[in-house]
Amino acid sequence: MSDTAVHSQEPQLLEVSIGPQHPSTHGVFRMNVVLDGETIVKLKPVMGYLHRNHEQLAENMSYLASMPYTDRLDYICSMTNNFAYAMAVEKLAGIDVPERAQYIRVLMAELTRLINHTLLVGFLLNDLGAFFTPTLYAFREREKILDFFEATAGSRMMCNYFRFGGVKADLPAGGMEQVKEIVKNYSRFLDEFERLLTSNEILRSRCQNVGILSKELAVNASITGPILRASGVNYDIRKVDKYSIYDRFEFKVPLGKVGDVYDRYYVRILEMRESIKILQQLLKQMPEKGEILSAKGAAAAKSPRMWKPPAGDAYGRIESPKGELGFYLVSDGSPKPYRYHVRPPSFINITILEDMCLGQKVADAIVILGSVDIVLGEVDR
Amino acid sequence: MFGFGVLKGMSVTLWNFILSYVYPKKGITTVQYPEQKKEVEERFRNFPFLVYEGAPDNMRCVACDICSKECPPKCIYIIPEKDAQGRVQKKPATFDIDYAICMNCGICEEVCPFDAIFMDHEYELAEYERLSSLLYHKEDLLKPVEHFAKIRPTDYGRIEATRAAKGVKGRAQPVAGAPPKPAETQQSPPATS
Amino acid sequence: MDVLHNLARLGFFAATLVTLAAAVMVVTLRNIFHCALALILVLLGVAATYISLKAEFFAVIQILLYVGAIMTLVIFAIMLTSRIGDKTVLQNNRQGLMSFSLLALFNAFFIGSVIKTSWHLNPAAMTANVDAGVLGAAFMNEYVFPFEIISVVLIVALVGAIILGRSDQ
Amino acid sequence: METSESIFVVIKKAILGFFHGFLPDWTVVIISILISVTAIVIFGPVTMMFLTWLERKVVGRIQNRYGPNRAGIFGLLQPIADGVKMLTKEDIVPRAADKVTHFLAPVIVVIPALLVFSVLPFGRGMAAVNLNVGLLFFLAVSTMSTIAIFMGSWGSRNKFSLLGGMRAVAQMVSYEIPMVMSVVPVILVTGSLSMVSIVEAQLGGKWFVLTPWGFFGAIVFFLCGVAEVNRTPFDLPEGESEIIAGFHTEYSGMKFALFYMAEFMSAFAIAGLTATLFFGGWDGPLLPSWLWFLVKSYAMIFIMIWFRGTLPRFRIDQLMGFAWKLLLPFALLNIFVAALWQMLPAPKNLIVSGIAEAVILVIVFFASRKDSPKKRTYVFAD
Repeated sequence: MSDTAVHSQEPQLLEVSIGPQHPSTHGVFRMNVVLDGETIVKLKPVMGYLHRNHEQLAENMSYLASMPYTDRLDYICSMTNNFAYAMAVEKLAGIDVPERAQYIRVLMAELTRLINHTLLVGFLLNDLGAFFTPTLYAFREREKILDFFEATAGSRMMCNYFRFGGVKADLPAGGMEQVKEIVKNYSRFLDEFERLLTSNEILRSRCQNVGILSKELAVNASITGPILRASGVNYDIRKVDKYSIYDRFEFKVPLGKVGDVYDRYYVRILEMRESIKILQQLLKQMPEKGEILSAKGAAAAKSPRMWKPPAGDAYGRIESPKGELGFYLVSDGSPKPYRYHVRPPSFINITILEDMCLGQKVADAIVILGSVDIVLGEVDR
Repeated sequence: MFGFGVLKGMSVTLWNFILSYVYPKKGITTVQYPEQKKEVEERFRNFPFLVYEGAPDNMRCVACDICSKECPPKCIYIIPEKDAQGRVQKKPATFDIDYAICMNCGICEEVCPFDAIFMDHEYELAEYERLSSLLYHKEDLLKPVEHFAKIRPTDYGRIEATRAAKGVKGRAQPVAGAPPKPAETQQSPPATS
Repeated sequence: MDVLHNLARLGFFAATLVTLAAAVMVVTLRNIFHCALALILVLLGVAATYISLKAEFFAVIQILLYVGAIMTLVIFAIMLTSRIGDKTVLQNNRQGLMSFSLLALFNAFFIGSVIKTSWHLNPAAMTANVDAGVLGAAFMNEYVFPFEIISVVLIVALVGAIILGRSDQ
Repeated sequence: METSESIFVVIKKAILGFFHGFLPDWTVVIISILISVTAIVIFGPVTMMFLTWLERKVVGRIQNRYGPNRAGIFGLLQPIADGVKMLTKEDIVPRAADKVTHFLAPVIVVIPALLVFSVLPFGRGMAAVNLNVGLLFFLAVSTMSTIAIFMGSWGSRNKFSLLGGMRAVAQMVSYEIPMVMSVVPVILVTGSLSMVSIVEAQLGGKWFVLTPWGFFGAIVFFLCGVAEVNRTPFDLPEGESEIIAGFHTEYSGMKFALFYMAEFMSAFAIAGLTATLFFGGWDGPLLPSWLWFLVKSYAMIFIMIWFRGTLPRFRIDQLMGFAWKLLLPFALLNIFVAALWQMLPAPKNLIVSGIAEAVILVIVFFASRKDSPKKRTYVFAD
């Protein structure tokens, strides 16, 4: 037993280790839970099973070479990981991004948000005990977006699509039509999804008033993303930073009132609807043609090992589907970053797991974990 | 009242159940893999291959070692050919890619100044043994440029156009005579990596 | 049909034997969970005895109440009570011999009196088909008062259990 | 028509007649018993195999998939392939397990699942035993599976198994009560506990489900039945997302298959019982009686699978609340409505009991409003 194991004191308590090989820990994650009957009296998350040395690896290779590695952080939303990393490097080296590339970036980021939230709802329902139906409906729709990613970036999940100062390639012929089709059908799919789920009494009674996260705790624990907004804090980096071209779109930030699992579920559904609004505006505004990679960026992409940003540091952050995803880079003027740090939203959001789970049933802990939306690739890095 | 939401959800599943029979095109998303295969997109990238023109001996690669140094997981291993005097030739003697390590990022293709390495569409590469059978040697990697033209016609057209503009015609003559590209000033391989 | 009759008798004796054997197991097995399982076997054996005496209704009620409800709760209690199921308990002590001889004496006396008593057999009752309907009617007409008293007692027990169970307040 | 109607009865009689020629009487009785037993022992596992296929197929279609379609035509041989796989798997017994209990549990769990088939009337004259307490027998025997689940969960010395076992028992004890209560109206109206006479009381389309009390009684009974056999949305004892596989976490190979078999056979038994009690059993026009029984049972099975394809799982306290706060009062009031129905003369009773049922529904609606989850509103910030 490692030193992180929880030792129960009283004989009545049952000590259970949920994970790392457990059907619903979303990867190799372990929760050491002490149960009184089925009620949780203590919970300790154990992480690190999937640690891959991401930051140290990045400090030993060129800036661009860690771009494909960022795909593998949160492997569901590789596009937004690319986005945040590219932003950090652009800030560091002072690279501008051409107009059309900005639009493509936001397009990819919002499509990624759709993928992530749809999948999350599917997996959450799996944790709730539904027999894969919502998950497979989510996969069905995600497939269409992944097809578009494949046509554009060349890969379905590990896109490696963003470059410093733009993106790797322009949309393919017919790509625009593909996106328009996706955006047009997505809200119809969301309606179907909601008909299946939102009014379902079992889902509601399983989710409402479960795992309540108070506003104060959420802010103190530096929680970000939909979880924070479900607790009623109006903080969305797309609105706060107005990075990229998010100031050109009209969209709202849905906020929950209670901060329980149901709010976290529904805020995500509403965010998807807002994302669809952004995409609709974006498709109207997007310039037909244009540069997709600035000249400075092209130089960096053509010979990454030779490319040296000026010495200094930069922190680039975006509102990834899971929360604030930030990359902090320190450059000493060499082709490799001196310090490379990731602020992974999953990892920071998982820290409040015990606070949300105490006093709940063991079945709730699984659901709460599902509603936090972690990807172990990002938690353990 | 308890139950109507459940019934609503059940109507959705029933609808999908019926749809899968009456209109399988929309109601069923399965691709029955070994018989049916999904068309991969043109830009789909999986594992790299080497391009040759005409005969396998006439490969574009000049063993400049850029790809092997840029490769993030360092899965490419190159030894240039040497002539009898021990002088380095612009041709690889050994060109190995460990497909077990390669992570399909496509950076080798992007950085190659000689358009010699491209990402393939081949994805059925399952092997029973993972050490030697996934280590692809030069002979396994070499494919004709026509193969590239077939799988990625758009990219082929674009690349051939730029090559023609720069006056590079295959590799009948060593590329040393070709005018350097704009970015090539930075590309001379450094002594240290 | 004689053979069938004998087979039925054989069934009766087999059920009795199983019941007795399981009863011995209840008091001799070390693990309390195993004891509970043996007790279930006892109750099932009794139910089988009922069936061989053509009292299907009682047999079924026996299974429904004793096996289905009471023993389930007993096992539940065993599992909930500080892992008592994990322990092996030595069930006999030094007074075994004395209690055994006392019991044997009592049983000899008891069996002797059973054999010596001349039982008044009512032939009508032997052949009467007592099914659920007759029983129900009897409960609701003739024996309605004791039936209701039992109900009151049960409700008192229920309320008491709930009050005892609310220990945290 | 006539031969297809009673084909199984005729076959059995023919076999018996054949043996009657040269064997003594008592052997014929034993052979008759053996034939019935063999029929059930074959029917149970075959049903289970078919149900596994059916479930995977239906859930697959619900999820826009084909379901199994590789082994044989329509994948019908899939259960056999699964069986071969199960048989060849390693039989793992945890080191700390209580060997005897661990071994006995999967064996015992199958027994009640097979026993309950003996009182189900599969068709006209096709009940293996026409027990005059058939219904009670069914309920009593099906409670015994709890013991087996308990043995399995305790015997494997696994905390998840233990949690699953505790859940199973709490659930089964709770759902037994509304289940029995929802059956009482049927007994009240037919005045018999025998399955055969319950079906006979419904002959000619007078199915109980068409009466006000029968309709709601059927719903309550079916829901309790689904809970009894641990199927979604009441599959807490084996809730795979929470406690891995519940009481059969530590079972593999054929032992696991036996648990699986028991679950599916009891599911079919519950479906058959619902059909018998409320949907007229084997009663129906044109088709032979046994076919009607199968059609009705499979309709119930389809609903179970449909539940599985749609619904998430309850939590343990909600499960208890559902049984004690909703189903039990409802079942109790339903007895009252059935009594009204039985007491009043024919045309009046439909109206009166219909009104009574409606009043009960309204009461339940208002009573459950406090507990039932709310719709929420959300703020949209800029």
